[in-house]
Amino acid sequence: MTFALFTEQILNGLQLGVMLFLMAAGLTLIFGVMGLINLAHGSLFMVGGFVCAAVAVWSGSFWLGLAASLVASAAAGALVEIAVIRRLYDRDHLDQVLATFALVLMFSEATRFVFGSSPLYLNPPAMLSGPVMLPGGIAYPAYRLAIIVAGLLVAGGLGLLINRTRLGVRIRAGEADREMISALGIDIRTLYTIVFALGAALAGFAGALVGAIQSVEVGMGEPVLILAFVVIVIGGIGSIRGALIASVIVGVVDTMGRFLLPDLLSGMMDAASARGTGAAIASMLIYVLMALVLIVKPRGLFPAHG
Amino acid sequence: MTEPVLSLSGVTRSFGALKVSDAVDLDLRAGEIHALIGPNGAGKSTLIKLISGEIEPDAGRIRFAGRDLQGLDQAARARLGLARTFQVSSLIPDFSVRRNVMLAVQAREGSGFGFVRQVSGDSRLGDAAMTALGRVGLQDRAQVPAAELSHGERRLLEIAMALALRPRAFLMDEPMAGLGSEGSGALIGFLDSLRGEAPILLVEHDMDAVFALADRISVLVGGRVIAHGSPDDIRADADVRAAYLGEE
Amino acid sequence: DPVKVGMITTLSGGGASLGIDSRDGFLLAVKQSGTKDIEVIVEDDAQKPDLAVQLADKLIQSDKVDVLTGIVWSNLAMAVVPSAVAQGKLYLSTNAAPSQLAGAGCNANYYSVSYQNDNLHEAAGEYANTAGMKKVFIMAPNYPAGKDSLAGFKRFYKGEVVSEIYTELGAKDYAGEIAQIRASGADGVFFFLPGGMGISFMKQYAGAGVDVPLIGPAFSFDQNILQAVGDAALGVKNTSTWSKDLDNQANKDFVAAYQAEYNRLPSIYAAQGYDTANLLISAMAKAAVSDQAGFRTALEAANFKSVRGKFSFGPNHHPIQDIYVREVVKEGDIYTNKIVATAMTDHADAYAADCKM
Amino acid sequence: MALLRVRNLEAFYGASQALFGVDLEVGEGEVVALMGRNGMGKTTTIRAITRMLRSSRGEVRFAGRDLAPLPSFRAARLGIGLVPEGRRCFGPLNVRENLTAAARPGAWTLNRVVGLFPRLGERMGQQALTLSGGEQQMLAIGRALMTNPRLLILDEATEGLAPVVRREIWAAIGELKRDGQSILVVDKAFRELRDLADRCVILARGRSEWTGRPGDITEAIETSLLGV
Amino acid sequence: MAEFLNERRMSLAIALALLAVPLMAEWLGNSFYTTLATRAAILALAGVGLNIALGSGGLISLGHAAFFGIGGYAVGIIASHHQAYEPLMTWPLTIAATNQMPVLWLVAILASGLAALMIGALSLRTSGVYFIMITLAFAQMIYYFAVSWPAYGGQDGLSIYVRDGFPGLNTLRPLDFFLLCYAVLMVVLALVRMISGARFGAMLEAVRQNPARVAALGLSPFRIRLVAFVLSGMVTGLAGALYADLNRFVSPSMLSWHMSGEIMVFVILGGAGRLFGPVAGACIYVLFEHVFGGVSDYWQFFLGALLLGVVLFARGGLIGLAAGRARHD
Ligand SMILES: Nc1ncnc2c1ncn2[C@@H]1O[C@H](COP(=O)(O)OP(=O)(O)OP(=O)(O)O)[C@@H](O)[C@H]1O
Ligand SMILES: Nc1ncnc2c1ncn2[C@@H]1O[C@H](COP(=O)(O)OP(=O)(O)OP(=O)(O)O)[C@@H](O)[C@H]1O
Ligand SMILES: [Mg+2]
Ligand SMILES: [Mg+2]
Repeated sequence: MTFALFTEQILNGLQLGVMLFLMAAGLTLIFGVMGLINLAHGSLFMVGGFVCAAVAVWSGSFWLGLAASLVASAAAGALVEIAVIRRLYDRDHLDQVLATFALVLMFSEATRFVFGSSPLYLNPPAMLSGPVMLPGGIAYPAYRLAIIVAGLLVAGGLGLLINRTRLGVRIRAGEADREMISALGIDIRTLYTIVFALGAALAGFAGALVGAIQSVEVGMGEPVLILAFVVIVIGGIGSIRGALIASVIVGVVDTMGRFLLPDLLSGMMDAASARGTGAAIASMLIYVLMALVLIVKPRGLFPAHG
Repeated sequence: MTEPVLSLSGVTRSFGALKVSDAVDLDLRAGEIHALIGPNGAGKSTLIKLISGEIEPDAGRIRFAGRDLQGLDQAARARLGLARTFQVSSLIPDFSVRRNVMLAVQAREGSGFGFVRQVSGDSRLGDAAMTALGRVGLQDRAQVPAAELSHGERRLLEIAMALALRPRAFLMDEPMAGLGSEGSGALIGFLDSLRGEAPILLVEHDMDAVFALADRISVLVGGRVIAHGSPDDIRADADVRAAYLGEE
Repeated sequence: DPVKVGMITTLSGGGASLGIDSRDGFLLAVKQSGTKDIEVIVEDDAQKPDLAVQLADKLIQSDKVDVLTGIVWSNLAMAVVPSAVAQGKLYLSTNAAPSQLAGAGCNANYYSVSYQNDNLHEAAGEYANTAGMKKVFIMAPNYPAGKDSLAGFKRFYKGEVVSEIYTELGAKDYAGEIAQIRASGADGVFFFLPGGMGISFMKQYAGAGVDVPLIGPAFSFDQNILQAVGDAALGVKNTSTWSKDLDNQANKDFVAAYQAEYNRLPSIYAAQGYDTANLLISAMAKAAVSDQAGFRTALEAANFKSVRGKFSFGPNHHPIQDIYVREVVKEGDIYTNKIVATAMTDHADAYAADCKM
Repeated sequence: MALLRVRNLEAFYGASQALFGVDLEVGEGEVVALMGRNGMGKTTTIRAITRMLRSSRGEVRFAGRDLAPLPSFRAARLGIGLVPEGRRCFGPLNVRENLTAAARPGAWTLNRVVGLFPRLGERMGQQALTLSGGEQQMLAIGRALMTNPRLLILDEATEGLAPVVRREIWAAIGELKRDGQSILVVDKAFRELRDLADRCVILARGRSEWTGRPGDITEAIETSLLGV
Repeated sequence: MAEFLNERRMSLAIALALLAVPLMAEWLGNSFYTTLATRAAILALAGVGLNIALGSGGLISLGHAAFFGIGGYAVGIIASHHQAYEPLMTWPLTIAATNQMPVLWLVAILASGLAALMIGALSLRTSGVYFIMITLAFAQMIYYFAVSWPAYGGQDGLSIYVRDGFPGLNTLRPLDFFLLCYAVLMVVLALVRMISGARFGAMLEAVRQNPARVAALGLSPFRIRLVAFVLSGMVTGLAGALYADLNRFVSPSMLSWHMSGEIMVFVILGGAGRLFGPVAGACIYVLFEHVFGGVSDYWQFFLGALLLGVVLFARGGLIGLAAGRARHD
């Protein structure tokens, strides 16, 4: 195996990780702050993808599509929060799971109704299409590189927002005791709507970015949602830093596992079954990783509290 | 002299740089009420947590009923006969008062895993529960859901559950908290009568209660036991007055 | 007497366009025949096997159909077909034809009017020889049809396989595989990635700037798909039993009528659906559906005008036919396929010998 | 005109009624003690005033505004600072963040609060949930002061505190009173209340049974309404 | 109204209605409704399993499809060996495959119980939202394994060409198979009722409401929950075994997270923690699917709306709506 191939695969893992982070960050923020488990987060990812694809096709500009997807997913998030989620904060997790599961069904069918069943396709912007040469003679798709950079910037910004700003302090105070922060004069309802919309915008952003390299279709958010859960479990709920580190770990382990395992196994069994078995094990790898983390640290690598 | 029911020697625990329990030696003998007092943040609740198994000490030994507690979890320690009452009442809210106590009886018998015999027809459980409720004077409220009890009644139910466990020692963290003078008066009377049943390690800021009940008092300041003795000794101790009681 | 046909196909979800084309092709033939003796009940399986099974139960138990048809996907076919034919129903496949049903598991009541699943892959292997590819990189999703496809390719390919990769079924991101292709030094890539997988792959492949030529079976080169892939697909070769530019009268009529009826170009699924209905109609003219043996003989004769030109059944009720190589081209604004070669003539399948009917 | 004026307040927990008619007034710069035995409705009254409990009837006016239709954060912004029963510090936040989370500009600043409670200054970076009970109580008072309230409401602010600390807190409250702070206070410490309060309101069974100056509380009232 | 519609009467009515539908259908000669009722009974059983963990134990498992699927695959795998006349294993001892349901069920129950033991032991170290996510993730792991493991059909699933047999019954006849499933459902319901009234049930209920209290009483909440989780997995696994034979087909979709969600929906639509809640829920679900699935391609939208309505406005599910709040005295 060449150095270039190895580096390219690491970058691929990193890119997957950054993508997962955008999903996981929104989820963990919403959970951490509002104590709400939101299965419909994947639907907001989907909304981002669809709106970006539709607007990009209509206007001919990817950037316009990207902007529209941010606005639309944030708006969808705010709407959902006001119409449904608000009633769920004081409920137990079961009600939250069910109500947001119901939202998943409704979002999927509504999207199918509006956009039809066939996938939409979206191309990366012209300035980012094609490969760039990295030092060491590595050719890497420019668009994927851009995703990595964008994701890391968002991670930094989010960390600052939560830990360094007064809005962040209030968000975390609301997380600890919603009724009390309200009794001290903070409009917690609006604050929650803002946080939810922010999380939704992150998901929509991820959906739009990914839409340009994959296809945009109904149900696209669900596999990513579940991976994001794995990330959160590994990273520790409510911790943005944990989400970032765990995302990158999961992205790299997943990519490298799929890449290396079949070859590793072919030393042990005949080539054809090694390929199949290797692929089977690779698809379970991150779950095994999650189980290991749980055995050692049941509250994840970076638990937010205590 | 017989071995104390509970004894701590050299128990130490730090949180980061803060030594919250610093080589604490303490014991609880049969038939006594031993009060643990000290300023806020002195480490009293921490000590209760260390004994009950919620947290582990960094160093030192805790012996109870003739055995070393190291490595036993909360449930195991409770089975050995350590009954803890919670500072904030902790009940099964949807269960009736009687069912709450029945649960404790069931726990004493160590039987979480009966799958066939129906609880509602099990008069032994029910009778044992009513006996415990009778002792704290809650028998009239037996059918009321625990969630609907008043603050004081909850405290009594806590104690009834502890009684039903027939423990060898009680750990009580601020049982008087939140009770009015009337309520605490009644509780003082009750705890007084309880001492024959099992000794009590009592953490309390209500000095009226402490001086009315305690056979011995230990004073904890900054994680260390700075004074130890009879109520009169403690009242007279200059250090204790400065650190805790203040000038009258 | 009238024949009741239960069509179970995929009308929603990612693979909906395949089922919609199969249905429309089938219904077009029924309409053209003008017969009043066919009643078609169409059900959507949403590409879910358990739903397909429920629908089959309903069609058999409640609607009491004589013939079942329409399933696009092999796994759905495997869920439905064995028990349907065991209950004495006829099954005419418009698309899926897994190897299990061609060999030892063949059944007198089961007919594939499409191709045996391996056929197109075999043709791709044969074509790779002719095109002079010495070292190929082959990949398919990690599921039975994917395994069959690579096996089918290798059955006829004579050069060196430098790498054989199984990807996760439904995967959307092929960055890892593309990196491996780039590093492999192959002079050709064979890929079987049906549906959205193929689109994602081709777009990402073009974006990565790797220029090893691609070849695959027709599934990723559907009319609908090509518009989505765009320039990234131009010049890619694919193997197919049918193409809209196939030069025979039946096909010309079909393409024209289909466009007139539905206002879009037909796909291979539409063509196969159309042929299936015509086969059924041809048999109805010769025997009553209640006369099982007679009806089967009539079907076996395959006496209808196939849009594929010549068409006949082998002993295992699977077709014997020619397979072509197409290239993706742009005609005006439309991306479409053009036949550039014939990969195999009168090709049957590898399993017929095992079939004891 | 009174700063806070409560007339015929009734309140409900679901179907069960907890208050049956409470009357209460706090004037500008006045300290009013709300007394009564366990479960008589003191906390409920406070929760109704601060609008944390919204199922209530009757008149609640603060600085001339009707609080009934307002959500609790609006009531707070009009100038009500609450030290709730059970402290309710923001556990995962550190001391500084607790104090600043809801701070509003005014005479009370971080420095002044630390001046009142030096212990908090030593623990600025510590998570609130790891503070001892007394430390948390100081934090809860400091947090309410940081909102610079016109009316400070203290519900059992000395519960669970060591005698010395309790004395410190009473001293601090006395200091606030001298500065002209209006205060509504609930506590079990009868003696201290008597020294501090300008007026007392005694609740029994969800009703305000007696209102008057502390000096006028007779022994009969003590035994029948306060259980002393 | 509330007096008349008490929970016990409603349960009886539901049980009788479920029995009446197929009898009517057979009489009318349309055995498809028998198949629908069978499906409802089996899905109800899956829900009854989940209800042990969820309703009584408060363990919100979003991964019960794992047990449902494992039960199904146990049957599918053995049946595929039986069809091919291959022994299940040849070393160290030869075990022949069978097509007898009682044996298959036992295997399904053991396999899903074992899986529940392992998943439970790991995920019960956590609680709350972690538990939800982890159960979901483990189920997803098994899903991906089933999808990519080539030996037993992978994504394509496995067909059971002929429905497995039960001594003395002709399981190929829809009514016989229905009655069998119905009987299993009723027996399991009786057992669940017995357990929930016994000491274990009381303890589980207490653990749900206040685990710290139970620990302080000297009982380990972990063990109580684990036992409940395993029982729950076993019942859902048994339902999976029946479902495999109903469809004569198993595939990874039995393991998918949508399946987990749907099992949860049965429980909630009917009423969590109620003995007959899942039965009512599964019946409503199947009915809804049958009626609206035919009318609209977008029927799941309306399912979502119904579910949302129940969660927001009818806590306690439909039984709760009719029969009022559950009591534990
Ligand atoms: N997890 C922790 N991390 C850091 N410090 C802690 C932790 N738990 C307790 N402390 C600190 O240990 C000290 C002792 O706390 P503890 O709760 O035992 O006090 P206490 O004597 O019970 O006080 P009080 O009478 O006010 O309840 C406090 O200063 C507290 O801040
Ligand atoms: N959440 C609740 N649900 C139902 N009833 C409640 C609730 N909180 C309080 N109550 C009832 O309301 C009445 C008044 O309670 P409240 O807490 O206001 O009393 P209090 O005077 O503050 O008592 P304490 O001195 O014990 O704090 C009590 O009878 C109590 O049982
Ligand atoms: Mg304490
Ligand atoms: Mg109170």
